[in-house]
Amino acid sequence: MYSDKVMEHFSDPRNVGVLKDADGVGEVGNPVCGDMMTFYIKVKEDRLSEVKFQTFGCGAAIAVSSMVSEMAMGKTLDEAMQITNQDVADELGGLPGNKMHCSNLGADALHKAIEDYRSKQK
Amino acid sequence: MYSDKVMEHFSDPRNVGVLKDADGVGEVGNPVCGDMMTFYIKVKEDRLSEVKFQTFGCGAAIAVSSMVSEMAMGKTLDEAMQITNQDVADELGGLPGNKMHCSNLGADALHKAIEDYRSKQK
Amino acid sequence: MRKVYMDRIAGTPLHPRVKEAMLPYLGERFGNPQNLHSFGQTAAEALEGARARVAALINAEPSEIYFTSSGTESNNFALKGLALAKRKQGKHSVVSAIEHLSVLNSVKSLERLGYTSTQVPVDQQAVIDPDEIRKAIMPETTVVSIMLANSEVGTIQPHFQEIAEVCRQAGVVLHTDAVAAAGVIPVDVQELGVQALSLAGNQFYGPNGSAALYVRKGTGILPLIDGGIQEHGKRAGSENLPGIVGLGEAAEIAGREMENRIARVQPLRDRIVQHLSFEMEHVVLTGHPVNRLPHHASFCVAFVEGEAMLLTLDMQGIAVSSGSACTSKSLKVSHVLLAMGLDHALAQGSLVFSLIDSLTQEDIDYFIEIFSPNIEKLRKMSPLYTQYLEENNNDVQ
Amino acid sequence: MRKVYMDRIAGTPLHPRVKEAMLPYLGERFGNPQNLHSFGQTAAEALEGARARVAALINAEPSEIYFTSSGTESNNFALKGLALAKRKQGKHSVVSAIEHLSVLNSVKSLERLGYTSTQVPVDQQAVIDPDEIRKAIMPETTVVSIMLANSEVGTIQPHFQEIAEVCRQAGVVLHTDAVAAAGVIPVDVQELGVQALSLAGNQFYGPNGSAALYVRKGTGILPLIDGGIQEHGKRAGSENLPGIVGLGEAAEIAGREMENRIARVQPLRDRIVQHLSFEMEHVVLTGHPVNRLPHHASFCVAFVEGEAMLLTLDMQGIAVSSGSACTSKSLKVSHVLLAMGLDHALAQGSLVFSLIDSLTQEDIDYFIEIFSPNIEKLRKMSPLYTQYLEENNNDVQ
Ligand SMILES: Cc1ncc(COP(=O)(O)O)c(C=O)c1O
Ligand SMILES: Cc1ncc(COP(=O)(O)O)c(C=O)c1O
Repeated sequence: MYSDKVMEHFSDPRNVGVLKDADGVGEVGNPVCGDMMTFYIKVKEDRLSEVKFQTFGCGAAIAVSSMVSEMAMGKTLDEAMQITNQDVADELGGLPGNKMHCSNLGADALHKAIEDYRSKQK
Repeated sequence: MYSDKVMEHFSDPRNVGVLKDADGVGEVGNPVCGDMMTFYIKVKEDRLSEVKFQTFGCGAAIAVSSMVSEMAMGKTLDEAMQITNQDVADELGGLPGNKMHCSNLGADALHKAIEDYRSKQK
Repeated sequence: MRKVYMDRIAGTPLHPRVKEAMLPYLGERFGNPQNLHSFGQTAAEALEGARARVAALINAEPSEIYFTSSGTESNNFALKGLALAKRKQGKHSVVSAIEHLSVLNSVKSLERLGYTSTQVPVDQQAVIDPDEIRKAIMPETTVVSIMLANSEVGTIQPHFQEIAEVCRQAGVVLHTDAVAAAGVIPVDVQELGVQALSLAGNQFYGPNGSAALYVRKGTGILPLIDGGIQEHGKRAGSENLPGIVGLGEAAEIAGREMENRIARVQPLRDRIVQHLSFEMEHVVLTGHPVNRLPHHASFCVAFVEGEAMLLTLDMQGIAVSSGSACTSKSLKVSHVLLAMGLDHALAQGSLVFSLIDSLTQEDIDYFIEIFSPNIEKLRKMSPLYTQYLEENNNDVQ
Repeated sequence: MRKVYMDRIAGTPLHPRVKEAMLPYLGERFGNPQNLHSFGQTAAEALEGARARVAALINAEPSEIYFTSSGTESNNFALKGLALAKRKQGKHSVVSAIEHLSVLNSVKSLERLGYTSTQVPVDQQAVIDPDEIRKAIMPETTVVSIMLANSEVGTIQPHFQEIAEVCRQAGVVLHTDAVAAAGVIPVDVQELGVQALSLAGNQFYGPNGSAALYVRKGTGILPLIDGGIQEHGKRAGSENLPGIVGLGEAAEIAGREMENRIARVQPLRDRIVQHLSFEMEHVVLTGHPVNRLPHHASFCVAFVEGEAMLLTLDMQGIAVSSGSACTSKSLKVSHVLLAMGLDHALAQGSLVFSLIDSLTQEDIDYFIEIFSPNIEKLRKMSPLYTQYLEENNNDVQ
């Protein structure tokens, strides 16, 4: 059902955790639909110096979170804002059709965290 | 489906044939319902001295005809009139339910032949 | 005793490779394709592999194939599911008079729900005139179902594509019962121009209990069997995976071997036709003399009844079938023979030979050797034959 | 890697003796039971033998057993066939909120034909109160369908006989979906007092594609699948004879081995319950703690999602199932869990263990060894767990 890449990220997710002193936090989803993701970022010189996440959800949701965290790390904020959910799915070697909607929200959570950071800067 | 006795009579039917100088002839059935039987009898001193039949029909119809001819042979006419279709079925070790109605008409044909004989006597 | 099985329309033996393909799914591969764990995923791959193979046999897309449990279920699914999906447009179906009972009785059960139907007639060779379809289609008609090949008399509809064109122009959905044809002769849903097609594994060395309905993409159909999400929610129920895998394997082999099989079986069939039609008296071929299934020969033998012939042959190891009243549990003569205009007495002498691949020339020789004496014996017993001879001034033996 | 299959409700492996019984029917015994010749008669005997064995399992008469292709088809046949047969008396059905989708969606599709239905609620342990049935029955009610045992939460209805009594007094037909119960625990149609009962072979080491509906003598039912004369004209279609023979064999073995099987599997199941309920935190048992299937343990594990648990276990060779939204193709949380009043987040953590006979103490030990660390890892990843710990003033690790 899942690609090898998805299973790899699912079974060994990168950057799991909470950043207590995060510069920005982004949350998406709710337990009714099945998946929840929280992203924590730290920003240094307009770049993501640290990205952590916590995810409640299925294999796809966990793999997506892990993949997003890896894709985002070290990018400038503008670059990170360009990452789309589709990019993430592609990078994971594709996701089952029914997982594209609910579980593929990692980029949204990341963007929310960046927006949170930016709104605090103003 | 059929008892051994039925198969025995079907594969080696007794008394098949036509009696050109029959004392009585009885016919039942029609090809629409599937089975037709013609019985020919010769009578000597109120007894059936010869019984022959022809049958167009299924295995049960042929076995029934053969069995009736055997059961009737040598009987007085009154005795032969007592033979019922059920007797024939019993003697054959039973018949499948759906064959009881259409195919089990041998006794009727015999009785018709006897009646034919009797009507000619009057 | 030699065993000569010539009742293919009742079902074929499993091809040994089909059996082999099924065995793992009766053993360690028992997973349910709907399950996410590895047992389930192995099963899901097998399911989709079989779907692709069945699709390839009839030139369809895998997503257009729905697995069912029998040709009968496929026909019910099609006739009821297509008609119910279109219930807002109209409630009238058109079928032919020689359809399988699963089609005719599906239409009948729709009548309980306020539907109506028209049966188009056939000619003496069981051929349907496209004009009759045109005449039968009314504004409220939504579904037409016409059999591609008839299993009782072997006729392959020669004007099928014209029928499809009539339906296309009228904007009605066309289903074909191809149970007797698919896997036997080339069947291509694109060439035929149908929206739905039934096929069954037990007609081409696949397993019983495994069949399929093709439904063209975009054609609305409601489930016959409601429940879970199997078969895209159109046919619920835990999949019969060994059966489905067997169907897939049988479809693959049938596609590849079709030409060889036909080349092999047709001359044997022709020999039977030659014997009964030309070397015997008072036997008529039923169905179309040319446009017929290559393994199929069917006749009416005058003056004798089908079951009696069938049993006599069976005692000598030969299995055939008949459309006579006595061979059916309903005790009715085949509606197909009556629709073709045969009279009742002649129809009672129906005999159907449907040959399987493993038959040999020797098997056919054996059959021919014993057949005429059997018929002679039964005719001698028949009052109809006696009557015929008398009317024609012959001696009664 | 050790393989531990605990997803029996998705299907059981075939019992080796069942497979053995089926093999001849995948080989030389390929005849069609409807045929008069010897191939057919051999098949007909096997068919009737299997029917008698299935009947014996549930204390019915052979003539009351109709073979179908799945538990789902049996449920469709019952719900639609019984309701349609009684359409002149009324058009209302009563079902419970925890019925299988094949029951709920059958009722839904009847609504397209002008029928209505009522769903009776269940309590937190999935138990149905007979009074709720009484209240739901209206003058136009004709059919009630109540599941004997629930496959998702294991509950066996403790008041089933009282429900039957309510139906008897009201003069309505009672069907029970016993797919999860028959062949597993004692099921007796006389004791239960039902007019119809569904069962399926793949729940007790029989084949997929083979199931049955019991219909009490004298109870009117219309066919779901119309056509020929198979199954007394109530379920047409060429019989899946290998499957039916397998079902018969499985029924026979199940009847004989039932006590032994229960004695073997229940302690293993109890060990799982003990571990999850008492040795772990934040896990709740779903379903009835006592009146439950002996091989069945089901839970909701707080703060984690079912599919993630299922995949993690699968990577370690352990197969289980879940009622979480993500494990279903429809992406909906199990309607059974919601009907029992569980909140959505907790229901997402559903895990169902259904044990097969071949499991050993070592298998369970292995599971227990790896389970808690798995859950710990997933919880560490879960924002819901973090939130819980924060609210309870614990350290976030
Ligand atoms: C209680 C219950 N009813 C019905 C079904 C459907 O049966 P099948 O999967 O054979 O279609 C199942 C399947 O597991 C079940 O558990
Ligand atoms: C033309 C045709 N349609 C439908 C069927 C019914 O298929 P099944 O026997 O698989 O139910 C048959 C059976 O032989 C058939 O020949």
